[in-house]
Amino acid sequence: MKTIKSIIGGAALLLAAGTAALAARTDLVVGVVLEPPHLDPTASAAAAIDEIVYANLFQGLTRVGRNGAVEPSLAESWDVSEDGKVYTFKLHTGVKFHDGTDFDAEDVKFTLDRARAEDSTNAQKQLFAAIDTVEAVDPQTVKVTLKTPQGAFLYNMGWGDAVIVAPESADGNKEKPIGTGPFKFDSWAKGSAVRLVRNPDYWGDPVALEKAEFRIVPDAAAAIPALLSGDVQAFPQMPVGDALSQIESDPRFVVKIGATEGETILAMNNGKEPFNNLKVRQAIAHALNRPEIIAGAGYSEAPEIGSHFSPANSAYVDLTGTYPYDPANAKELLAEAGYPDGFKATLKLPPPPYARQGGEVVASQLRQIGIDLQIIPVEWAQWLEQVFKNKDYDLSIVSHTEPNDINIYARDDYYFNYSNPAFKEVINTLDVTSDPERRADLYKTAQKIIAEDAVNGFLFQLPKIGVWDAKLQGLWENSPIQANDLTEVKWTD
Amino acid sequence: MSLLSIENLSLDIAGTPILKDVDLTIEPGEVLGLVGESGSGKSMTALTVMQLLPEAARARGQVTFNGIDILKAPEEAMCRLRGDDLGMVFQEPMTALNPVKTIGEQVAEGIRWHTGASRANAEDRARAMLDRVGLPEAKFPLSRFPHQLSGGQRQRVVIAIACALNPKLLIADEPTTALDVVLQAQILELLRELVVENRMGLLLISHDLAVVADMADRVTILRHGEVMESGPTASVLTEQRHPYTRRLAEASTHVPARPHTPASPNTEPTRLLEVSNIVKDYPGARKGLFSRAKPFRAVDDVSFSLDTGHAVALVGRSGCGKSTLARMILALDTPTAGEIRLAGENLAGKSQRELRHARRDMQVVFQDPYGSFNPRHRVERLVAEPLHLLDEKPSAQNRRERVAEALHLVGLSPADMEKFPHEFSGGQRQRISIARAIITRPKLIVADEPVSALDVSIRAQVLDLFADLNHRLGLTYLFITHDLTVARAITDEVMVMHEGQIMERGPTHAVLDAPRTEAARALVNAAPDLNQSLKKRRHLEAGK
Amino acid sequence: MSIDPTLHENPDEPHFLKTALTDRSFAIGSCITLLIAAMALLSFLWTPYDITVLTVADKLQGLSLAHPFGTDHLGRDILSMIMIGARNSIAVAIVAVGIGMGVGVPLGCWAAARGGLVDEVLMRFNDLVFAFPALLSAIMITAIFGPGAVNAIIAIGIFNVPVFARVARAGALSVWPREFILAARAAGKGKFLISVEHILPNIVALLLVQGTIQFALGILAEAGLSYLGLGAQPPMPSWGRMLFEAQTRMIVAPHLALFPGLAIVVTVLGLNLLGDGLRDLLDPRLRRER
Amino acid sequence: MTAYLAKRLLIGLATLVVASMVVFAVLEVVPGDPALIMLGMNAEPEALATLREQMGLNQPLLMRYLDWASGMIVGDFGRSYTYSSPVIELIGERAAVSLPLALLSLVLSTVIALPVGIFAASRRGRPADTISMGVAQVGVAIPNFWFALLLIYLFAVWLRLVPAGGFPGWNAGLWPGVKALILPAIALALPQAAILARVTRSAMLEVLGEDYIRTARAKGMPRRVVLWHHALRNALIPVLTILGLQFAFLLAGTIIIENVFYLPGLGRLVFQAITQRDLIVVEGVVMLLVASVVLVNILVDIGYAIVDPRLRTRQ
Repeated sequence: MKTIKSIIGGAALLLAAGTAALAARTDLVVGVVLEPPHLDPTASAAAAIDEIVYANLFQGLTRVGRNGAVEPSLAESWDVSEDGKVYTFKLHTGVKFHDGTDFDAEDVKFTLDRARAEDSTNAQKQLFAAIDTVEAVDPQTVKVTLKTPQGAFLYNMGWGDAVIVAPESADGNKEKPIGTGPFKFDSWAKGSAVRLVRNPDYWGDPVALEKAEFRIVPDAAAAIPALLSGDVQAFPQMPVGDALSQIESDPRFVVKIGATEGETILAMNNGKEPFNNLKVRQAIAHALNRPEIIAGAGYSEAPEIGSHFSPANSAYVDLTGTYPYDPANAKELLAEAGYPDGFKATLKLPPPPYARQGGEVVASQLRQIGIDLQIIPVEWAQWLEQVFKNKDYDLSIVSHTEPNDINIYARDDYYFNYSNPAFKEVINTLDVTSDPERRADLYKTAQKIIAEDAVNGFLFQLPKIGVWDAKLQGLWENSPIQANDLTEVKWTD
Repeated sequence: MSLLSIENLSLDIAGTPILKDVDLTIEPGEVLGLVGESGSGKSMTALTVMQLLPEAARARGQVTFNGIDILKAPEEAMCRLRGDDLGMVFQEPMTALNPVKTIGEQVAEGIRWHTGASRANAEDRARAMLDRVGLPEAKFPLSRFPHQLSGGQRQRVVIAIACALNPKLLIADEPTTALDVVLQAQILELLRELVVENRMGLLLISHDLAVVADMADRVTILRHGEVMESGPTASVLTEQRHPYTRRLAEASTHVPARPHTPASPNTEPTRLLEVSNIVKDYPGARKGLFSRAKPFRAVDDVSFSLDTGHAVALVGRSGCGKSTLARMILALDTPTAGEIRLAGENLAGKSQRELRHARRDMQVVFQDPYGSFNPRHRVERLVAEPLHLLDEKPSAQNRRERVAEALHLVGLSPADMEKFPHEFSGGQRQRISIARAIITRPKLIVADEPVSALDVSIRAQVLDLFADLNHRLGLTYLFITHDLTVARAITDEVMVMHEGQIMERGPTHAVLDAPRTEAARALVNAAPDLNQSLKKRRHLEAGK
Repeated sequence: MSIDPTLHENPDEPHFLKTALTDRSFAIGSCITLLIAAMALLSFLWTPYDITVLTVADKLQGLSLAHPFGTDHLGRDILSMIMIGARNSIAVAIVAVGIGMGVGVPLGCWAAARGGLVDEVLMRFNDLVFAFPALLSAIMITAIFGPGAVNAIIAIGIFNVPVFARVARAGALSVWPREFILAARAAGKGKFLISVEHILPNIVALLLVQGTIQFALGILAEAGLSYLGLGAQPPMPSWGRMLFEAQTRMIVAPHLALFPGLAIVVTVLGLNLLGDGLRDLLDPRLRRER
Repeated sequence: MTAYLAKRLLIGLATLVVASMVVFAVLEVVPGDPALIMLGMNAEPEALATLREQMGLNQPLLMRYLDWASGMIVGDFGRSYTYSSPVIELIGERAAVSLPLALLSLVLSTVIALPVGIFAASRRGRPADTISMGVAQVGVAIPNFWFALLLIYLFAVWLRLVPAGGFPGWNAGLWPGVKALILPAIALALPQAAILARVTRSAMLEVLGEDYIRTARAKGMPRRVVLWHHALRNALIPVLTILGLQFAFLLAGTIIIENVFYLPGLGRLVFQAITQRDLIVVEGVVMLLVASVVLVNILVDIGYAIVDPRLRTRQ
């Protein structure tokens, strides 16, 4: 069998060799899981948009770098006033949009005013909520005045939702995005691929790639053959499942398991019987065997979490031991809570494998302590409608991929239905605190509160399994923000 | 040397013997009649000569045609023979032509294949041949498709195909069985002419002694795959040396014994059925999206009456409207206009419930002994079906008794109740059909071609049964038939129907011996008659 | 007037069973079908492993004595999953055929009996349903009303209705002109009674044959829907979803895709053979010469 | 003939109208707020309300139906909620993949099935018949997506002869485009070919048992000529029927197959649109598919009339 394969394979290789390029390649096909609904990052929360356009097509005043730090982008430098309320940005000169129009302070003012306007459809309006006024001092200088000091303001300006757009082209960005980045939009074959080409008039360091294609590869079933056959050369975040070991052992590819901001949780409806009972939530927490869930979800390794916080963050505390795996204890807690024979509930699962497969494991584990879960798979649209909007659910599994989003536990009316004044107090203080050490302490307190309250079942940090051709360099290993920055990517031979 | 000689031909299909040591010969220009009842192996003999047997068939013996050993001839040799020296005409003209090819193509195809003639040349010859068989180009261009022709016309096309290259031997397998008597006479005449013109041998296969007597110089009688008797037609059929020949001949002309007066001669005849001015229109075919052809009038202002105890035949060519009339009388179809009264009660426009009473008084016997029973019911249930019409449902016991009695009346045993219809022969089934018809003790029985599908010997027995029941139960009959022999055998009166109208009515013998109208005359003249034919044939043979 | 040779069915030949077993298609088909059915029934009482208990540590094992077909990505025994999956496939297909027959056959018989406008409307309705590619509509139905075995059954069942209506109507139309129907009418029986007593028994063979075909198609359709994640939901295993789950792991564990696929092929093959055999046996016109 | 075709056309149109009502009615009961879906998980209520207004979701149902239906007549299928582009454009882009795929597989299955079916019929009961029909029997039983998986792993992953999936776009050239469609077309075509071969064989056998075949043979025509000139054309009638049905089946089959090969075709568009509740796209694509089925049925009816003179010349 093996010989046959090598004979036929050899023949195929000979055929292929004729067409193989000899010079170093300057084209790249990147596989992404989700197709963007459109390409305007300022008009949707969809991560799929940022994963294509962030840093490649569009740029903001600041940006988040490969290690999660805030770096200058269109703003060369900035000054912050004593009271932390006035930010003065110094802009780069000689920057042009892809349509040839000049970039200046008026564009910044337009962008920020548009995003925080009454009829704005920006999905992250709260990023701009602190802004009081925006003023174009001169073409190269912008002054932003805040209502109250905001510790994360520079970070906020680095989000994809805060990229700078031009008044001339902003309305057409959904279909034909016009930014300032090193790549220009080329074409979008809907359902298939978005293609970018190098921007010859780029103001910064030129990029190595001539052409970059983001091909939509929805699931592992399609991704693995696409990778193995060389159709797609890089998957920054590959839906690979159990095939990982096979790919790791293949010298043609490198596999980088990095961190993301995705806290994967077993969300519980804290506003609903019996999950409003702390003992029930604790029992569930004790019943969860994280390594098994991680393995079942298809990951060979992933950091376990004990609260809603990324282990990559310097303010992280390990709280995985708060409620260790202990089914016997879980059963007792259930009995104490008044459910000696357990109860029935539903588990709504969105499409990603971590939810669908992890959900089967979670259901099996909860069945051990008498909780009988009916699994209801839902599409994202239904999940948003039923779980997120209408809070019509018992349990769900989802990964919260926004960075530093522990503050969602302080929101009223969030889908967890969790309300703890003490926690809100912590978050409020955090909002007006800019001292890094003090902020870290506050984060730690916040983590502990929700861990002890067992608001949700905290499972693991979603790993970023990056797989790409061994000859590729410069791709991000971690994912501090939803982005696939191609500016430093190049082929090595 | 004979044109065709068959010696010791035995045939079996998948192990079942079909023919046993069959011998026959045909000389050029001779007509051989091959006679036998269904299942006697007539058709298989013909297909053996053509080498068109089913794949599982195995033939032994010797078949020599024109010096060629047919059984040993390779397929290519047979292809050269078939359609050239050997032609064949089949029974069913409706299906014998390819529906997607024009008649011109179908006739010309064989000519081109065998002679290598050009298309135009072959078409010329096809045109001439079609003209010869009575389909002149002016009325029947080559571009006609089979579905645009009637059954008789299609049979002419089949004959044209078979005779296109003047075959030495023509095999005609029941060529007229599917046609009505008038068409039958025309087709037989055509065959006769072709034989004379081309000095063809003709192997005419038929179940009908009268047809064979009319056509054949010699006759071979086949039964269960064996030759019973063989010889010149007139002597074989007149002398009737072989008992089977005698039985066949007698059955063909059988007239049941029946008192020629109705059951109760003393009483004044009572009027049972009164049909007045009845009309039936069928909507015309759709011509366009919103237009239709004008309606087709199947029954056109028909009036007649039937007295109790009488047996009346309704005869006519196929399509003359006789079956439609019968269905209306049975209240299975509603007349467009007119009135039907059964024992004084008007049937038109009544609901099924109101008709129950009338239905009890009239029942029906159909032609097809296979199709007239639900194959999934047992005889008891089949025969008892009309008991549904009784106002009170009989008990199971009572029901069985009635069924047993009805079966007894038609000459079957009560034990037959438990059987399924397929366990009976055709004749027995027709008896069951009659048992079903009489179980409610009706006054009127409408019989639609009740013996047409039966072999002659069986036919005689069933006719006897009809005669017997007429006498014993005082039944009134309306026989629908195209077969004048049946009418002659069993009815008191005859009505001749033509194109929806009753043309002539009178005592059976009067009408059939001396028809007054054109329609009746055509029918009578065309009807084959064994005795007449034999008389002619004897004359002919004596003349030789 | 000629006698139609197709009418000579002998449904109750004494040698029916004997003939049946000599029909190769029927013999093989019924054996396979019985085997699969037996497997499904057995799964109610016993399976090699309890598949509700996950032992993730044992995941993706190859073939062994302990797990003849290996284990899946959550450590479940594939053989046990296939056994229980058979139950699901069969249940979905049977109920869907039941819906199709239950609604379609009366409709078809009604149309044939009434003719005219009723018939026309019903046939146009059939055209309408046939104009919707069945799988697409099934996907729509399950996607809109939520995935799950029940919705899959309804979706597949709806599209069986016109199929059976059409077959029943065609069959009934060929029976209506037969003389025994005339005889029944002469015996005063109404259309309903005739349909029940005479039409139905005579089209039962047709319906049975079509039933096995739709059964097989139902299993394929269910597999397709489950493959798209719209069929039976976990923890209930289904062959289609097993294939979907296997697809991503084919380079590490090809056996995952092999056995559920084979299960589908064998079951559908068995049913199709059974249908062919039945047709051969019940419709003498198509009976092969042997 | 004209009356026959006019009737078929009228029925087709009526079917489309009723179908549009059914589609609209069914899809309007779907739960799911398109505006929320567009804006995503953390969208704020005011933004949502604004968007709902912009999208006309607040109008009464009947108005929305009439708007939509009348728009379709002039080729305006509305605007996708998820992709903010006109539905007709999306359909156009996707049809450029699906249509060639469906046609390719239809041609493939016909080219394979007809000769096999005819051959098997002419060799009835012999080994060639038994073997080819045995293979066809198995072919009918194989789910096409499973077959697709096997093909991908054999030809794309193992032998690397063709791409594993995806579509380079026709801009990339004809050959790369066709190459990307080969495996999906085979996966779609083979099970269909198996069905078609079986139907062809039984139609041929039925026709070969007809009286007129005997007439043709009695004319001296050899078997081969009888098979091709007399039997085939008559056998085409049931074959055409099945071909028409298969087209509808192929269209639906593309949904699964396009998902397996991640081809950006109509099938994937509609499947994605359903899961994303992009109703306007679902409605448009479903109507398009229904219309094409209706169209194919009319073509089949015309095919009948060409093959069968009884329909052509009915008086």
